[in-house]
Amino acid sequence: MEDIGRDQGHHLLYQMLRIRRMEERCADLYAQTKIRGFLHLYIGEEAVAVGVIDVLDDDDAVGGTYREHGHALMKGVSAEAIFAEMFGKVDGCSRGRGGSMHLFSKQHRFYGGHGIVGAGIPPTVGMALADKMQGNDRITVGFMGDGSVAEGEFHESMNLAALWDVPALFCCENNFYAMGTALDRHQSQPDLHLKAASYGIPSVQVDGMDVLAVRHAARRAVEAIRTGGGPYFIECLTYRFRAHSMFDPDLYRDDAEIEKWKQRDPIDNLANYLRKRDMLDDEQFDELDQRARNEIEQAVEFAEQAQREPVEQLQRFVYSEPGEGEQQED
Amino acid sequence: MEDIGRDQGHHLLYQMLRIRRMEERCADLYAQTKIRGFLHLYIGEEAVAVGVIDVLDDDDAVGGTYREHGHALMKGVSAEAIFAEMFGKVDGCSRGRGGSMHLFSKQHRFYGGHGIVGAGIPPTVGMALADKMQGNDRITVGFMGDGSVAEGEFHESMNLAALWDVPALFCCENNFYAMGTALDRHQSQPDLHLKAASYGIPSVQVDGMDVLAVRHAARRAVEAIRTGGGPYFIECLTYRFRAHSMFDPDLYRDDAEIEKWKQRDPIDNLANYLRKRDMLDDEQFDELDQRARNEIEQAVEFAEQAQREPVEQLQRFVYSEPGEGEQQED
Amino acid sequence: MAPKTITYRQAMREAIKEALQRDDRVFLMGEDVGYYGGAFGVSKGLVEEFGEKRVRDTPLSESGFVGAGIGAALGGMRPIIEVMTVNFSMLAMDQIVNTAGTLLHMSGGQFNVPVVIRMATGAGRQLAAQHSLSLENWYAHVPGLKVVVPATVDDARGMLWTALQDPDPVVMFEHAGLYNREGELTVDANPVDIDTAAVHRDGDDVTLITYGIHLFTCLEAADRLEDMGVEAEVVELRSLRPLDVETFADSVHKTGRAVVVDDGWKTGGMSAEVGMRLVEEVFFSLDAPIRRVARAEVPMPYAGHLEQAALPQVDDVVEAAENLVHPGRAQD
Amino acid sequence: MAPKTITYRQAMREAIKEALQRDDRVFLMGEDVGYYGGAFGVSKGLVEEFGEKRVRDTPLSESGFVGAGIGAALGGMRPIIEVMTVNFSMLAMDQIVNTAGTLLHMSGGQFNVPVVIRMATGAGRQLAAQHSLSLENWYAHVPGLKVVVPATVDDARGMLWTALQDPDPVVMFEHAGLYNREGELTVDANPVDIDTAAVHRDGDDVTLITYGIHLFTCLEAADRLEDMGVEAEVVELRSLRPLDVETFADSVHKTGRAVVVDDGWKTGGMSAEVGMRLVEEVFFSLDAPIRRVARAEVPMPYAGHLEQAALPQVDDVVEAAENLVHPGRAQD
Ligand SMILES: Cc1ncc(C[n+]2csc(CCOP(=O)(O)OP(=O)(O)O)c2C)c(N)n1
Ligand SMILES: Cc1ncc(C[n+]2csc(CCOP(=O)(O)OP(=O)(O)O)c2C)c(N)n1
Ligand SMILES: [Mg+2]
Ligand SMILES: [Mg+2]
Repeated sequence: MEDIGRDQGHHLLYQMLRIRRMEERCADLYAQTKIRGFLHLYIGEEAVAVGVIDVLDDDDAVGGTYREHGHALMKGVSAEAIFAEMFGKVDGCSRGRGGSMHLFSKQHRFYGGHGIVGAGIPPTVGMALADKMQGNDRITVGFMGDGSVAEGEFHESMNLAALWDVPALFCCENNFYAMGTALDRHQSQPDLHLKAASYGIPSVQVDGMDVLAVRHAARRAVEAIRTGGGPYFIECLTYRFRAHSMFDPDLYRDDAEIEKWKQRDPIDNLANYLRKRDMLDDEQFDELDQRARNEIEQAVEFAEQAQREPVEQLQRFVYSEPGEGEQQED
Repeated sequence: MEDIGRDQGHHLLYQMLRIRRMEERCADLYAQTKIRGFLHLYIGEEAVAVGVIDVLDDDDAVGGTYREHGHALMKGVSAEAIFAEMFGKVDGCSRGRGGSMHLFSKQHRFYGGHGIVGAGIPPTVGMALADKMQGNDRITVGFMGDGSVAEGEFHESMNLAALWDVPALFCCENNFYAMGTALDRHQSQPDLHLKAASYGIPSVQVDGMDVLAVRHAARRAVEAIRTGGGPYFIECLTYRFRAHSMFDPDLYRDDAEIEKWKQRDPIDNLANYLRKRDMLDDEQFDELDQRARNEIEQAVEFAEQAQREPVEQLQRFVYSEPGEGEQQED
Repeated sequence: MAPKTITYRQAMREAIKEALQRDDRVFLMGEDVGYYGGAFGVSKGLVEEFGEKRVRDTPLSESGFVGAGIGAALGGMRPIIEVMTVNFSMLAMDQIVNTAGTLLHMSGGQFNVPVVIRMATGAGRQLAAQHSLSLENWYAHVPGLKVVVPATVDDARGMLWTALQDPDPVVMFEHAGLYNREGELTVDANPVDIDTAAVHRDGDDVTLITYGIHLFTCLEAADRLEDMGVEAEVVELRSLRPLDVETFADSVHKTGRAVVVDDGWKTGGMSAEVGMRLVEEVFFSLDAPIRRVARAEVPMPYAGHLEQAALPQVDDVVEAAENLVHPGRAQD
Repeated sequence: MAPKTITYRQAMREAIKEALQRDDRVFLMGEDVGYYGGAFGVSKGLVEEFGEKRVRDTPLSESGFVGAGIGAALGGMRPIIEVMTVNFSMLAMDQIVNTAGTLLHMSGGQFNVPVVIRMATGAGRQLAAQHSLSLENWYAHVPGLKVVVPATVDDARGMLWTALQDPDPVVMFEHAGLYNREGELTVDANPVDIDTAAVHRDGDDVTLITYGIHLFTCLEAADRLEDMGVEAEVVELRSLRPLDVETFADSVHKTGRAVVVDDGWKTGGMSAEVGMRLVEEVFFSLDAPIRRVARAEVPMPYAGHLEQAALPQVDDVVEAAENLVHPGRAQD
């Protein structure tokens, strides 16, 4: 594992706190019916998005699932734009068209939350292919859940990525459940990184509750991709502390199991690591946390104030208007 | 490898000859436009269908791809019914509704030629599941091409078969091409049995030009399935001596490569094996061959004479008529 | 016995439970039908009662498990395959259309496929574009499939068993907006047929033809129209394939006017087919053009006000009907 | 320059070749587009000319490579994705409909998807149920997609480039029965628009509306009708989404009668939508019910005589038109 300095440590901690506070606030706002539709929280899994995205360049691309708030925030999408989106406002990062599951930001090369499990993986291959064909030195990262590994598209995509040797990093967030179905009940081979390896893709498993471990693995992966060109797969073992979505009564998990994983909270993990090395004290922690909370509160405020799209605009963005869309990344 | 006696040897040789002569005759009849649509010949691959199906019981089920004439014949469907089918006659094994790609025989538990690559695999899992749930001591064999291994359904099916531990034998006919695309251009991992193994399915690779090797592997697989219950995967390395279909100008393969494989003709292979052991002479070979030819000629004659379905019956078999379909295997 | 008030969800659950009890060959399979209790809570408690084999959780593999269900049917079982929602059914489309829908014919009548494929459908819950489709019309396009849409609790309770008796594949659509809806289960609810339309309300001025959740939109519209002096007849299709043309054509023959209401997109939707059948059957009885009220032609937006604007509303139905009956008036 | 006689296949090949020459971002991908030369021989010789990267053979992974093409478009390329036939497109349906068709809207206008997805369609070659579908109507149902159907060699030659200039996903259907068909390429064939219908023949008595291969069925029927004293106008849709309603509605406004001819199944097919548009636009100009001539409602049988009986024939069109124009006569 790599050593980190104080600044880096605080930075990573702060990023995880931003996500945590955002997600907690989402839960409140859902209860208040300010956020509607499906809402999937990332609480417990913050180390994955933070560890991976931290080692990327700005012009690397990231795509996620419907549990993607953390990825969007970490990739640079503002909390304002995220909350406004979930409020269904025109200032949202998808103009209120997407909601929680479909955050997008072209400017940040965040190509979306995808709602269909597994269906985001083939486009990840294609984006990386485009870079390869155009000689761009950038990589595309696609996040996916353990559930998606059972979908045919996972398999088709791994084969394509390996055959075409594209600069893609696949990051599997193995939180041991696909909705209510436990990993060993949906995968005959629960060591998911072995799946990718069976296509000849370099593949590792890493403790997804340890942001430093994730970041270390991601850095090695990104280096391998940038030098060798081919794809890479990281399986992060992690856990969601909350239910699958706000509709889920979470009847299928033991309290004891949840508690066990909460003992390994990625934020506590990193904080303890830093404390032990005298790189963090309570006051500093609180300060970082307060900064995160303030950012989120401001974002919620922004979202509250933001405007709704006039209903006359309902049919906008079904097709590009003349002149739009021509500058697509070229 | 197991030793075989004279009778068994002649039986296997004869079965391969029946298929060979049938397929050669199909090619003629296609040229004469008696057979239409797509026609995919099995010439060169006979050892696979013969070796595998030979070790099955009558009430085991078999399903194939669109290159399934050989499987149907070996499973007991008469050459008459097969040719009548390809002639589009009502006496065909699918009443002329299916043609070359869709031979069926419920009586022989031959559940069809399937035209969509990969799409026959999930039903194979389901048929095996049905036997398991009903406590039937029988197995289901699904044949598939190397091309189908790239399809998502292959992957989804292997996972399901392994998770549910169903009595299914998957038999991959790896003839090194999917239409015009060579194996190493469509599979990042061209050792296909390793794919099945990555789901925890016992899996072997075998010389598909050697009927004794195939039969040996199939026997072991069938025993394992009948005793252990779970699925099994056999990859047979084989080659089609003809083009993909009658429309294919076959521009993508070297003549030298084709010649090399023809040196390993499964019929010659077995005949030589038997000759070396004094279990076959030229006269005997000719007699077996003549028997096969006669059967095929009679079948063609039958098909010529058979009737067409009256056009008024066009809309039959879209839905079951009252009283039909209730006895479905129960 | 007095009629019993029950939710649509409970009615479906009772139907599944009864099927599992009555026939050993029946089993329920799909994503999260077991320990999660079903994405919409329909199968809650059933895995505990019937065990993991008969209430079978599947991995996320729509094509794989639908195809496996088809195979199980060929092998003598009677699977109820749950595809969580119609949106995900696109991943299993090939199996449903090109395996289940073709086998009987391709095999010259030998292999029928006795499966029931259930899926939730529809929009209205702010789930955005990818989770809000209504593709009933696609399935209704396919000879070899039957397509049914229970809207009432009687049909939620009764259609499943009838569908399971059918030797051929039946696709059943349950609008997600109906699960919490309560209704009175009539005593003789079970069994029901799955191939006729139902006239829910008589009227002489205009016929409202619909299916699924918009039965209730239309009934409300009919009440409003009554207040305006317009007598609307309400016909619920119940089965989209086969279509009971006679029932809705007879109604329009009588009223001379029709509004067809559909939760899916207008272009090429169910309402186009229903309209064309009317043109073919009762053209000379039509006093006015047939009107369609359907979803706006847009991938469903998340924002609530946009979603509601995209979906057929009672107001839209009232206006369409009123315009047909009193063509001049609305412009005033 | 004199008009040049060319097959539909050659016209498509020239179109692809020109696109590869004109724009570095364009590449062709799909099963067997390279060394095999394309399942229908369309891309023969192109891999030799442009190399494996720009004429990219894919594994049998419809969902995977269509999705990869969509991603490549997001990443700045302009892929021509070939799905061998519409039958196999069901395996990629989710990517086409729920990724390509939704991204622009879901992202509030940020991510447009400039892909062209080509696929062969149709029946008539005795390929039986699984290989004979015509699902153009399904794609035409989806807002976010554009759907074009070149029938003439001019359109086979000209539509691709126009489609590639479109910032949004365009699905292009090529009827497999057209590839060998010859036609005269008019000198100014290139570029063509992809959103208007074309009137191929004028007539006052009845309008025949169709698209794809049945343009030729209808032109032949019109010849036959002329001999019988009936003047048929023939309108080819060319684009199924958007539909150029004005052109065909104007025609029917003039003739008062319409026959819609469609290669797909009748129920819920394109002909239903075209018919309903006529009802909505020119109801009061209609002198007779709209007639549909479409595929029989059966999974396509292999046997040639059954297949021909299931498909729309010139006779069927003639009879339908003649019945409309002279309602009494046909019964004699
Ligand atoms: C194709 C498809 N099938 C089903 C669903 C419904 N669904 C949404 S999330 C989910 C579970 C996914 O689990 P996993 O991939 O492990 O991601 P996690 O939610 O654990 O992050 C399911 C079944 C879907 N969105 N898409
Ligand atoms: C899903 C699907 N995609 C494409 C095709 C067209 N096609 C028919 S056979 C074939 C090649 C299959 O190769 P393989 O599985 O190796 O079988 P083989 O023909 O070699 O026996 C293709 C691409 C198809 N039938 N189904
Ligand atoms: Mg998970
Ligand atoms: Mg092959």
